[in-house]
Amino acid sequence: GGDQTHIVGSSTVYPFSSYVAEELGATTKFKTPVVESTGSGGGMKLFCAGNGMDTPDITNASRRMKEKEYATCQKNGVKHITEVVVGYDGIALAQSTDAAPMNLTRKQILLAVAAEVPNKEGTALIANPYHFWNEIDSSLPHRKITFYGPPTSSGTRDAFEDLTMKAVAKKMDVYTNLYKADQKANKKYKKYHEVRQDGVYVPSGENDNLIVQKLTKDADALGIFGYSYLAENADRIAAATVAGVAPSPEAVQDGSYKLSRSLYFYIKKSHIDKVPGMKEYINLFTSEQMIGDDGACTEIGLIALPEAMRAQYRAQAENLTNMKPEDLKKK
Amino acid sequence: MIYSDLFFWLFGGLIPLGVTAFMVARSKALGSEKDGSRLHSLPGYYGWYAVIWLALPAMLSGIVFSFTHMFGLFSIPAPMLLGAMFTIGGAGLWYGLRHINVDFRAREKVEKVTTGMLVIAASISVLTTLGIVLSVVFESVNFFQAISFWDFITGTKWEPDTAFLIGAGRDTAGMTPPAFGAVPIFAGTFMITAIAMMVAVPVGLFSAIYMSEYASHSARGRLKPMLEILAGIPTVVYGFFAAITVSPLIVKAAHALGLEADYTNALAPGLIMGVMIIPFVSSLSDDVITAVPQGLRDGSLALGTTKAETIRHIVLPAALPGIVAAFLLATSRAIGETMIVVMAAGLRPNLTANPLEGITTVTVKIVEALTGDQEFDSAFTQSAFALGFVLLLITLVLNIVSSIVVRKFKQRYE
Amino acid sequence: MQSLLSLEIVLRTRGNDIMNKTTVENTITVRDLKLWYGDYEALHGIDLDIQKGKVTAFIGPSGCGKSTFLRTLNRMNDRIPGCRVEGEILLNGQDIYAPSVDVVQLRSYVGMVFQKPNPFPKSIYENVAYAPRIHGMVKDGPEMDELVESALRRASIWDEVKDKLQQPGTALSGGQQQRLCIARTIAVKPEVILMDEPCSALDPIATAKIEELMDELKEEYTIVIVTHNMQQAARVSDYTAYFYLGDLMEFNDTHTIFTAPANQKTEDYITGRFG
Amino acid sequence: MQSLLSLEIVLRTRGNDIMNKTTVENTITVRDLKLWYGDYEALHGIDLDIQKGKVTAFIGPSGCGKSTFLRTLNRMNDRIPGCRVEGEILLNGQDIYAPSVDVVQLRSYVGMVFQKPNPFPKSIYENVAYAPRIHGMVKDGPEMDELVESALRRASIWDEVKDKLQQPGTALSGGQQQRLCIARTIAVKPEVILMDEPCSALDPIATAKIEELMDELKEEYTIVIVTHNMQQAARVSDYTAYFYLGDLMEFNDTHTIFTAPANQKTEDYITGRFG
Amino acid sequence: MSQNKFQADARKRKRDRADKRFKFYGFAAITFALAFLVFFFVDIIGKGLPAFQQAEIKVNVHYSEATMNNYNNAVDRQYKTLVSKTWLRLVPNQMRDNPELMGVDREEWVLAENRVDQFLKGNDGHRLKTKYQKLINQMQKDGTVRLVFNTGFFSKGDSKLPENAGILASAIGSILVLLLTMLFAVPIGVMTAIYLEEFAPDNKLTQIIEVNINNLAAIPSILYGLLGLAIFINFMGVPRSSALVGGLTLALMTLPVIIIATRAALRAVPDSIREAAYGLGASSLQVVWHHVLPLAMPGILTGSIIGLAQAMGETAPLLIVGMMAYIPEAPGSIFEATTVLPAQIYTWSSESLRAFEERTAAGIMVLLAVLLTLNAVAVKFRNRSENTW
Ligand SMILES: Nc1ncnc2c1ncn2[C@@H]1O[C@H](COP(=O)(O)OP(=O)(O)OP(=O)(O)O)[C@@H](O)[C@H]1O
Ligand SMILES: Nc1ncnc2c1ncn2[C@@H]1O[C@H](COP(=O)(O)OP(=O)(O)OP(=O)(O)O)[C@@H](O)[C@H]1O
Ligand SMILES: [Mg+2]
Ligand SMILES: [Mg+2]
Ligand SMILES: O=P([O-])([O-])[O-]
Repeated sequence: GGDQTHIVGSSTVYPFSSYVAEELGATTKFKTPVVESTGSGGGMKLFCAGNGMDTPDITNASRRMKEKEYATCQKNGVKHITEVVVGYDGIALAQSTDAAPMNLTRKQILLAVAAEVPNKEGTALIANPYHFWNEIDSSLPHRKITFYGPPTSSGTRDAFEDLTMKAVAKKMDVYTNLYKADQKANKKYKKYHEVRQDGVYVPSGENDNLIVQKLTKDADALGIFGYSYLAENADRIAAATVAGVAPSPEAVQDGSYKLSRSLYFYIKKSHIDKVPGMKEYINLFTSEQMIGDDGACTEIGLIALPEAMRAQYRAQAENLTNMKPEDLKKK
Repeated sequence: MIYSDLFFWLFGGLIPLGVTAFMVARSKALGSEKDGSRLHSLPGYYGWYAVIWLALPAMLSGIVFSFTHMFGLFSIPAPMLLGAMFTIGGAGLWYGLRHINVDFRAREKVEKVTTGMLVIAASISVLTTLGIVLSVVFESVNFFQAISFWDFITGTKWEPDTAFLIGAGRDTAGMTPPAFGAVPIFAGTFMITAIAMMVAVPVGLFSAIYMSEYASHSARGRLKPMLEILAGIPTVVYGFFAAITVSPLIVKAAHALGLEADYTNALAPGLIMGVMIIPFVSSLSDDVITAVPQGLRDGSLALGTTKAETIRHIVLPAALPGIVAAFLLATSRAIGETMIVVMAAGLRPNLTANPLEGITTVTVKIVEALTGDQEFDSAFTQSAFALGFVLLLITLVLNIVSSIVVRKFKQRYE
Repeated sequence: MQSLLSLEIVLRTRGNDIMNKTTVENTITVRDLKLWYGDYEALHGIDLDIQKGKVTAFIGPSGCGKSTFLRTLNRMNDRIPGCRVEGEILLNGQDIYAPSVDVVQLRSYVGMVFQKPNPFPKSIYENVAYAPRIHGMVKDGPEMDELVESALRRASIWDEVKDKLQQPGTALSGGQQQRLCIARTIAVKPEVILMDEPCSALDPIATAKIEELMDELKEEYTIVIVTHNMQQAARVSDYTAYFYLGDLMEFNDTHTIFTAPANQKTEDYITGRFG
Repeated sequence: MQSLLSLEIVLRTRGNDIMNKTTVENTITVRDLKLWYGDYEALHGIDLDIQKGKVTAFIGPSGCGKSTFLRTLNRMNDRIPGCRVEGEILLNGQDIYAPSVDVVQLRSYVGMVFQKPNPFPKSIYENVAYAPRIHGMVKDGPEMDELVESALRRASIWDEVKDKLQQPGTALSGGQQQRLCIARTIAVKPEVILMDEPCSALDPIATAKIEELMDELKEEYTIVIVTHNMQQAARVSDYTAYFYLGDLMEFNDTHTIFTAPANQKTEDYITGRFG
Repeated sequence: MSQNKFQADARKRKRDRADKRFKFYGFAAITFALAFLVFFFVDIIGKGLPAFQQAEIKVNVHYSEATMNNYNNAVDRQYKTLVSKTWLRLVPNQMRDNPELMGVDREEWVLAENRVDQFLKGNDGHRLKTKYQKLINQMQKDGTVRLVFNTGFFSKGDSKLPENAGILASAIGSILVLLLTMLFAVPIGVMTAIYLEEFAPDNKLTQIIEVNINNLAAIPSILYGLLGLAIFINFMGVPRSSALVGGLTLALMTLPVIIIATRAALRAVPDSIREAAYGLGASSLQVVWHHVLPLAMPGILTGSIIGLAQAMGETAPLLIVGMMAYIPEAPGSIFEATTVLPAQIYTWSSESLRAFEERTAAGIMVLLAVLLTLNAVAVKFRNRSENTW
């Protein structure tokens, strides 16, 4: 609030958001908005704390607002919220450029990182015994399984679990049968997504550069992070293909690359007239110049929405369309 | 921030008013000096006396109003508040001025107030400790209501994922309940601390011995600040260095020896942290070694012993309490160090004795819990405070022990 | 005035003692000794012979160089940066400033007791056993016990500490501490013992004990003592040297110094006209 | 023995002086003064009258309570935590331990000079001007210059420092520093000056100067001096008090104390049997 | 009496060797520590030095209507990717401010894109496409690329584009935060120390307080972050990320350092000075104010500087009070969001663009230079105070 826009939220959206903020500050008379990377949930918490001018004006998120968070907002008087989608983020499985190319399926990924996996016969669950890729599938190389990935607190981790583990496990009988047998006690097997904790999956801090560094030194390992990092470090790391598809803007847009998600920001309407530059920031962020196919954000790793959706959200931002609670139920 | 503006106006107004009050009171005091009678105190004290009567009531009422405002008891508009404060201040001034005459002991009064201010300053410092302890304890208590303290400090499994998910409002029903066994985390902290101490103790102690016993006075004067640079380098810089330069070196070296090493190994942050705390050991030990009375050295040398014998058998044992205190202080530094491990150690709780494996530490977990995507009152966040609480206890015990030891040492030689 | 005169009687008796002896053996011979602290010349060329088996006292006003001179005798001044010595000091005919001399060895022949009692923060036993052990004089065990006991006995402190040998030496009273320091010095079997105001931090009774002890020790050791207390010098010493501003003003047997000083300065000092 | 006897002559002359005076005016009257440091009773009930315009000396072995007693006279002991006083001290008939007494004022009447010269690390001028200024005695300017000069003159140091009043007081020699401290004390125009071994850190010549000065000062001030140096006490004081282990053993005019002490302990001490 | 009595025997020679060895250990320890220091500085300087240079290229700039509408038209298409966007986007503004530019077409040295910059500096990770590499090589022959001193690094704030990123805003932020820290910590710290050292009775309570304060000095700094979050932000409502909250939090952290140093300095003032002043009838406050404080001043300053230097390099607590953010502009007031040098270093170290690596190291160099200067000043004061008496 105050005399400059204050933005909080997702670390994934942060690079784009701050880029837009910089451009606004540089090319207009408005003060550069402050962008703080608090994580999606942290941002929601601050955003929904109230309407006071010391609360953030906008929060970024690498996932959709949750109903519970929406309810908190309403309770604290943040009644009118506008939701905007700015683009997609691909989640890349990257490895050192020195390593042999790797192609994985989502099921293989599940088997590599889940805490419990089906036994050889596929009849029961056992603690994950795999330490080399060829133990999972003989067509894969004899290569140690190591993942450097985001910690639980990150939205990227959330998305990774959603897009690989849950997506596959909910269709695997070994898991779902357990759920069906006892829906209460075994609810976790409905969409199984427990990550193994025996050192194969190494949760690594928010500093993705360090993961990149580690990958360049450790040729066996795979790193899990946003597509923008991959794009930026293409000389050092390369993506593994998932089901034969490499992460690329096109593949994400047409849906052939499965590991992707939408990136959002939420606007506090009650601030829009009081904070100089807020409106302009929103307009700039939703402009083609930023998130269009050749936009500046796109250049630094954001994957653009299809043209029609961009127009739709631009309009939404322009009109400050109020978000309805029902919207959140829809996936 | 209307209330902050208020402070600005208050101070802006008080200063000229104060100057006037000072002048008025001073001349009144001087005027009351008749022939023969001398003012009890220097005239300036009467001026200060008046200033105190002006400023103290005004500021006190300001503080009271701010508090009532802050707690939402009641608030009045800022300009009115300002007026009220100046009125109260003026009344105080009027009251104070009435006292002033020849025999009035203004100096004693002014000094009382000044001493009172010193007391207040001292209490702020003390309240800080309380504040830290309370803010940490308060949240930990909530945490320990959900998770038993015993399980926390003896459990070997740290799997808070579901607590985090619950906190984040995600669907977790039926999943494995969260486990908050802090043993692996503390084990990681202790391992890194141990590695750091293995570097810092010999290097620091021998450096101290060299500086205090062998180096010339001027060399010592140069060496000591140079070593102290090591403690002055920001930890974020060390972290960068440990992660980018040292960790890969260690992995490479381990591979050369046919060993497996993680990039988040405990060795790199441990070593760098060790280097960082060298000055804590060396400077403090140097001080206590220098404080060992010269008479003991003379006594030993006069018996026909060599310098090294004197140092080993007489000086070091005599300085031991102080040296131990230095170690303890350095240890508590290492235990609480954050940025180096945040940048160079891992996040995986890992109960291992192998320093080449990735481990995590208490401080890393605190940062993780407080900076990630979380609800503020989830058990996961509160675990940060619980960890902080135990951390606080450990460093507290270390420091109390070390200050007792130092006190003993001083009693013996001063 | 009878009280002041008693001092004279003491002196006269002693003086006669000394006169009766005829064989004079010098343990230490000092020739034209000059000493500088940096640029400051603290001793201006001292010539002095210290006799074996005698107590020699150094007196003089504060800052005159008594301690400084004393410390040249076992080269404790080597430790002071910027301290430089010229001239000759012979101990049993050997130049102790010769390059071949090992200072550490030298000090085991010339022991030293300091103004402030400085027992090591160790047990009483260890205080005494420390140096013999380092010098490899005897093995730990019964032999060492014996050595410790004999040293403590000779320092007349055995009876007071024999039941608490394992207690820290620092827990003793000042006078006991000083005797412990003497015991510790004796334990290495030195030839000369230097004492720098050994009693000035002690109470009268402890002082008397140490003075007594000195009298016994001079049978075996050559003793050099610095003191501020004229009466003490008169009581315990055979020879007295009077220092003034870095010069040895007068050196003679104690009786002569105290009754018929050759130098006006000496007389002024002894009679308390200053100091 | 003529040298030792000269002391007696000094004493005898002084004694006669005192005897001739008949009017006796007490500046300080001490009655049953007891003092505790925590649980330790350092003074066991002292009764003493200190006469105006005289020099009173306190002697006694180390630790007997001389300094402790001296400091009760201007309440410097107030500073020591755990120090407690019982009894009465009257200064010109006023109880200095009465609750209404402003200690700060008291000390401007009873000044103090310490063992180690302790000039402030300020200019010579400021050293002297400091106290008059905080007491609001005169204004800065010519008046203050005059006051400073007169204080320095009376402390017999004016000629040595008049050309370097702006130089730091700490740059003077020890004896000059001590005289500066005296000048600084005189500047507040006290009635009593307490001196705690004022010469023990000084060389003979400086000591002589201070002793001379004391003789002059007693015309105007009452002086109380603690000394270790018996000869000094004999030389400068009119009355001598002998302290022993917290008791006032003997108090009398100096001549009597030194020639015919009533107490055996006093005699032992004076003749140097201990201490 | 053997002639060799005072000479070393075999046993003594062995002892002498042990003596030498012992001394050597000490020497080796010091050498190790200093060698690390050298290695560390060489490493950081090696990494950071390139950041002090910046590539520029000479291109034809078109100030035209088309440029006004889309700044990408300001240079020829082939150069578009070689020129920094941060320069390009300002062209329309420039034209608006200087209408006479319209229609002008001229050659100008302009800021190059970071990939060009990295390529010119020989960094393997430059990621400049091959076709542009050829172009740059050609331009190099023509003399239309150059490396110049990077003034922008000192005159600009943070930026998402490395060629435009500088430390000005964070440096100003650091100064502001430091001033606040000083404002709160120094007076309170010094007053506390004065009280404890000169006035407080020596009883159990003061002993407890003393132990407490020593403890405070050794408490992990991150816990101060927790405190700042709980007290200043959640309880007192100080704005997140503001210089004020940073300054207050660091002030709490610095407080014990200053107290301890001040107490030591006060204790070092010889009691004889106090006695002298008391003896002249000065009151306790006058003694402290006129004599003790002036003498203790060098020590107090040393302690304060060291404490403030520590605060200046601190990161962990600021992480928790929200100072790790994208804040490219220097704050206009203490309530505005502010970043500080170490926070800037930390954020740069996690940027994905490779050119930030050298800037991270360069930022470290600047921070170290400041801290070393502060420490040198502190050492000067300390030496001075040691010489005073
Ligand atoms: N380490 C030193 N460095 C420089 N000067 C010194 C040193 N030790 C002593 N002096 C000076 O040398 C002179 C002689 O000092 P010394 O200690 O020998 O006197 P002393 O006769 O023993 O006096 P005291 O009776 O006070 O012990 C003095 O002027 C003293 O200041
Ligand atoms: N601050 C104190 N706290 C406790 N005990 C003290 C204190 N000051 C002195 N004493 C004790 O009180 C007794 C008298 O001490 P005081 O300093 O008065 O002796 P003194 O006669 O002046 O000795 P000296 O000639 O050594 O100066 C001694 O036993 C001393 O240990
Ligand atoms: Mg001496
Ligand atoms: Mg005394
Ligand atoms: O910061 P996140 O995008 O990982 O929530």
